[in-house]
Amino acid sequence: MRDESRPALPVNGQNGLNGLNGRNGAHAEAATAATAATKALPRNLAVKCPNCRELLVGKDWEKNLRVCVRCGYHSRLSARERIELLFDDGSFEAFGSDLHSADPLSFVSRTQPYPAYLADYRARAGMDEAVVVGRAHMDGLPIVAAVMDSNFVGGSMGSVVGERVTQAIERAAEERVPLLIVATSGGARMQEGLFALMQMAKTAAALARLAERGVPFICLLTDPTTGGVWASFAALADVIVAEPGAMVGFAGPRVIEQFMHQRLPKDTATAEFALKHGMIDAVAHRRDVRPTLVRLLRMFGAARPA
Amino acid sequence: MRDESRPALPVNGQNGLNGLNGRNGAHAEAATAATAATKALPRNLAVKCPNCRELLVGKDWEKNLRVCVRCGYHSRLSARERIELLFDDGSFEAFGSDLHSADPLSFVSRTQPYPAYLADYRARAGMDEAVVVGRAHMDGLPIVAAVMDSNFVGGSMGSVVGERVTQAIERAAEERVPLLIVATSGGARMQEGLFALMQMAKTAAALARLAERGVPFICLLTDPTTGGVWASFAALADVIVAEPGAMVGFAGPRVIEQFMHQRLPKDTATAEFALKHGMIDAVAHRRDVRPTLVRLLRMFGAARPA
Amino acid sequence: MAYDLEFERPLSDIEKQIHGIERKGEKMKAEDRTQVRELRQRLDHRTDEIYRALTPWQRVQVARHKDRPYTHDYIKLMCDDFFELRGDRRHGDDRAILGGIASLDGKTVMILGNQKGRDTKEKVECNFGLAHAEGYRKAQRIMRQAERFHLPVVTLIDISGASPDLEAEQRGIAGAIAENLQVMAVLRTPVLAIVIGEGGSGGALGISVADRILMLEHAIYTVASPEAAASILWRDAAFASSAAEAMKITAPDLLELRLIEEIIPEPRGGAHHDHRAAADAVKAAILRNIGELERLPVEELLEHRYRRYRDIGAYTREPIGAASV
Amino acid sequence: MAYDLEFERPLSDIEKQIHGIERKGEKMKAEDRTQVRELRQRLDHRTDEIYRALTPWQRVQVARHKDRPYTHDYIKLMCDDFFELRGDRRHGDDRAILGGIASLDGKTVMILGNQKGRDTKEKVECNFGLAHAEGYRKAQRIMRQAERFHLPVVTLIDISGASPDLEAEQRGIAGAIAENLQVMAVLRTPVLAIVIGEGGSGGALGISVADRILMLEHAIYTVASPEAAASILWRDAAFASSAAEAMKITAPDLLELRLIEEIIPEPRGGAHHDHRAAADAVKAAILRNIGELERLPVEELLEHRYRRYRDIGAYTREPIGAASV
Ligand SMILES: [Zn+2]
Ligand SMILES: [Zn+2]
Repeated sequence: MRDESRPALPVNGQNGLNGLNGRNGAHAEAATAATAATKALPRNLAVKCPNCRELLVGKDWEKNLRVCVRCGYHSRLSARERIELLFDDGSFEAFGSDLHSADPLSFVSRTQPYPAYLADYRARAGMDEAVVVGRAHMDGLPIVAAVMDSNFVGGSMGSVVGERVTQAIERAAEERVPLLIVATSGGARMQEGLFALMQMAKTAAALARLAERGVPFICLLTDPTTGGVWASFAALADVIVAEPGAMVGFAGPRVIEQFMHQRLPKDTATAEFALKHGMIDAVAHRRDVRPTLVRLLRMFGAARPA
Repeated sequence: MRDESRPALPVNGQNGLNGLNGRNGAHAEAATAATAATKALPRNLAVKCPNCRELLVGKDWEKNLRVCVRCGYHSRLSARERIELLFDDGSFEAFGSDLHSADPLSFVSRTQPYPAYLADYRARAGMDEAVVVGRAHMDGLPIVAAVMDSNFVGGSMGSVVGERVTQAIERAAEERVPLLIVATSGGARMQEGLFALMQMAKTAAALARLAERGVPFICLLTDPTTGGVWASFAALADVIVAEPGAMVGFAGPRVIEQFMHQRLPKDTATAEFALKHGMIDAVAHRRDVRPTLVRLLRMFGAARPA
Repeated sequence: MAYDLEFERPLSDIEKQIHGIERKGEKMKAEDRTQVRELRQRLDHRTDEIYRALTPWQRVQVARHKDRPYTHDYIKLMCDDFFELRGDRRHGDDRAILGGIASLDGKTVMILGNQKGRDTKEKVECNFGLAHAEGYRKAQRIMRQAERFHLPVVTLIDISGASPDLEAEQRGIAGAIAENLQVMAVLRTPVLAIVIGEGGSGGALGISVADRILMLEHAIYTVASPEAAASILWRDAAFASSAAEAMKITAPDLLELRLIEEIIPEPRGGAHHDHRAAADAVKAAILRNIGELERLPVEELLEHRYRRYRDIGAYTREPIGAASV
Repeated sequence: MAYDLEFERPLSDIEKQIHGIERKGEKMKAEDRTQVRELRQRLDHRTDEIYRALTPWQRVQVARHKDRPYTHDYIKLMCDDFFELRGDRRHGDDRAILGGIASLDGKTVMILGNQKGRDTKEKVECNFGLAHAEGYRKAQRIMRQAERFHLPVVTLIDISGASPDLEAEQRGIAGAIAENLQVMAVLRTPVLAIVIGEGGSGGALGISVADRILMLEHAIYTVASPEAAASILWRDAAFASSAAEAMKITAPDLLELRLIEEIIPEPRGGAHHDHRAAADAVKAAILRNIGELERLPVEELLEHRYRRYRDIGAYTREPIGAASV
């Protein structure tokens, strides 16, 4: 398996504008392994769409950025894959990677202590936490980015996620460089108790200062963005774009159905639902995300300085 | 009839806390004449409730502040009557009373020029415009007040109403004295065209400065408060109290029914409707209005100075 | 665009003549061509004549013309890029008010405006241009964002009035408009409002508190629709043309009354006869005015804006008029 | 209030004995009276013993006790005057969050808190205390008003969680909570939050970003309800007591973790046994803390508040734990 002592990042992507096709070697294998959608299938031969069950040619699947050509399903991507997809080749420089969870509650659920649980995830997901943060460029324009990964404890937010995101926000504020967060999260990390909940307040406080500085903040919601992340920094962006079909909600449709004892319309708590109800600005196909963000950065960049 | 050259105000009320009972002489007659609810009936003998048609003893009607004891209907009051009801005896000192409409559009509808129309209202309503503004005291606490009167051109807002209200707002801001507006209006005064519409923006702009100064603004909505007054200064108060049953709405129920081609629930666009939908803070019986406002003034007055 | 309004009858007659000759196609002779050329000159001449003398009520017809360019058309024609900001972040995305971040000749601005639908589907989608509370709240969100990023705000006004329905009341249309008036009055960035079609009542005012108000030549801006005013003041909506006259709702009238700053001339026969020319004129006016406003320090800008509205009003010291009763 | 929780069985047994004797009424003899006095002393002693050793899960029972004073009770018992500010000015008046301007010993504050209903009617009215988006927006309105008038804000936390229903999603519960976090972080007036019962998840956080967080002795404050945590982490909601233990949700635990500033002691047997005493203790804590916070210049206050949250987190430089797979 992977060498855990090797920092998960920085990553040097093989491709810029056009995304995920063309990767190779161990790097690509790790990335593929981290994506549930393709885990059980031999790479580059055939992929079964996790949504419509259509059997797709692996090469086409990759070429289409892991979006099903038949039903439009956008499969989940790892942080590493997002970085390759969105940022200029090799432009991503991570910071904040020397932060690790400290288990402040000495948490044990069933028989497993939290540190062992984390170590398992580090091994399985090939990354050290549910977010990576760093500087990057998009079409030459500088940004500060935080990219979440739902493969690591469901993308849940504990102290490290909150701290890294806050560092990214503060960095963006200091350097007056636009902030981009790619969100995906199941919510707060329960194993860190109230420390986890308070990261919502911490990131929101940092964003209040970013806003006072007049630095733009764009958030990309990917499947799923729920709970404490959606109810804190993700919802506070100036511009919010979501991928089609992404689950976007506070409680998530299953919890709502349980609570209400009734079946809900199929689009409940999705990106499209959020758009209809005025919570986000756009639903954009994965292939349009990068050009859209670049356009936004360009227009914000042409604004009169403060 | 009344001498038009006599300024409509200041008024010296006979009574403070308990309202309208006990008035006498020409002053009381003018006040009574101005109230449609009692116009056709001999004073102090019997009054027919305009809502439930119950025949009420005139004395009881007055004692109950012209609220029907049977159905709770709150009849409309003139500005003069409001002033007597709300403010400490003789404490009201008007300003802004030397402003009169100038007919900027040389407006003529059917055969009547706007100036003649206004002169008719001055004679009929016993006041020179749809609002009076001034300084007053409530239980010894100083306020700046603007009191509207629906007897004058339906309480519509033209340049003079907008200007007087703005003067009241600016006075309150300058002297850091709480502002009370008693609203009643059918909307903007069409005979003054865009000058009338722009009074909405003018008063709202003045209120923005009042808010920046941290001076409290309380608004009492009385029947009816609609259109441009509700959609400008009235809705911008820090605390909004309405009398029961008062029509409160942007369009008013008849317009809505016409537009939607359907009958509406009876409470549509009333004070109770506004409370239910989160637009106002309280619906208070006429007898509770003054004590409620005094309590508020007392609490705001005990706040830490800026 | 054809001439299809009632007062344009003389123009559509000439057009018909032209079309009659042109129907000959290949068979047209030299004298036919000469005649067409002369007819076209006459058409232009008569159009200028008629449009120079439009009555207020005729202007209302032009301002409401179904082919008149809408906010969406202007955005498409004026902007080299546009990203729509959607939703009020609380309830919905009112399609009757559109807005977003735009690039005009490389200059970034926030632009927003009323959208009337053209075809039936679009009309239903945007409630025939009648905005709801969430539209004004979306506008407020966009404007506050503009303030944060020091982007000038441009609003395009084209609304007969805010939606007079139950849902509007339930979601607080009055409060939503009122809040916008207050927010716009102290927004710390230049605000330019342009009435492109109908500026109707509080629904128009709710996105038009600005440092300067411009009007297209044939646009109208009014406290109430002529029909509503007529039915109240004349007790008969049929007197709409009298009301339109009496209320002084045209661009030249409002410029004379000093309630607006500038008139943007329209192409011959009205903006709907040449969307591109209309958009070019609007764009030029935006860039020039924004350029001028941005030269002011923000405190001065705000003081001017405050005075602009503070000084609106017409009064005398003594009452005018004598009672008729 | 009777002792009715499971772990209070020994106490209710003693109570029963007391009631049995007291039922004699006039017929009670001197030795009966002596016995009652002794039983009461024993009851007090045993109550103290049991409450000193409450497990986290037992505290959850106390924090959720149906007779525990709610926000409305505290307001009634603490304030010499209170005017309720209702509605979010956009959609509705969420009865699950109450707030208004209040006078505490002549000192004006803005007070707001979660309201659970006591009887069925009230429970339905306030959605069993599960707040909606409009509740958080009302809270924001009240807090901004407090800022404008330089009034300190006091929030009373008692909510199992924000409403997880369709309407909450439709009206943007997540955004409403997020906005409050941001607004409270930079509100230019002192903010004091007191967890009086259940502090549950984002629903509680949405009105508890503060300069200081106080907890009643038997209140809980948690990232997720013990039941939810158990069903996710133990895959069985029956492990709620284990989750309550593991998540460190009690006032003493959170004080030790330095996530709260102070514990307000409760009367013997919990706040529900003596509303008046509980309210007096809370009121004294409010006045003392607000007094201290108001002594700080506002910039200093805000810098402290920012640091208070900025510094929350527990990390190491090197990863801890070894993989088990
Ligand atoms: Zn598929
Ligand atoms: Zn009656």
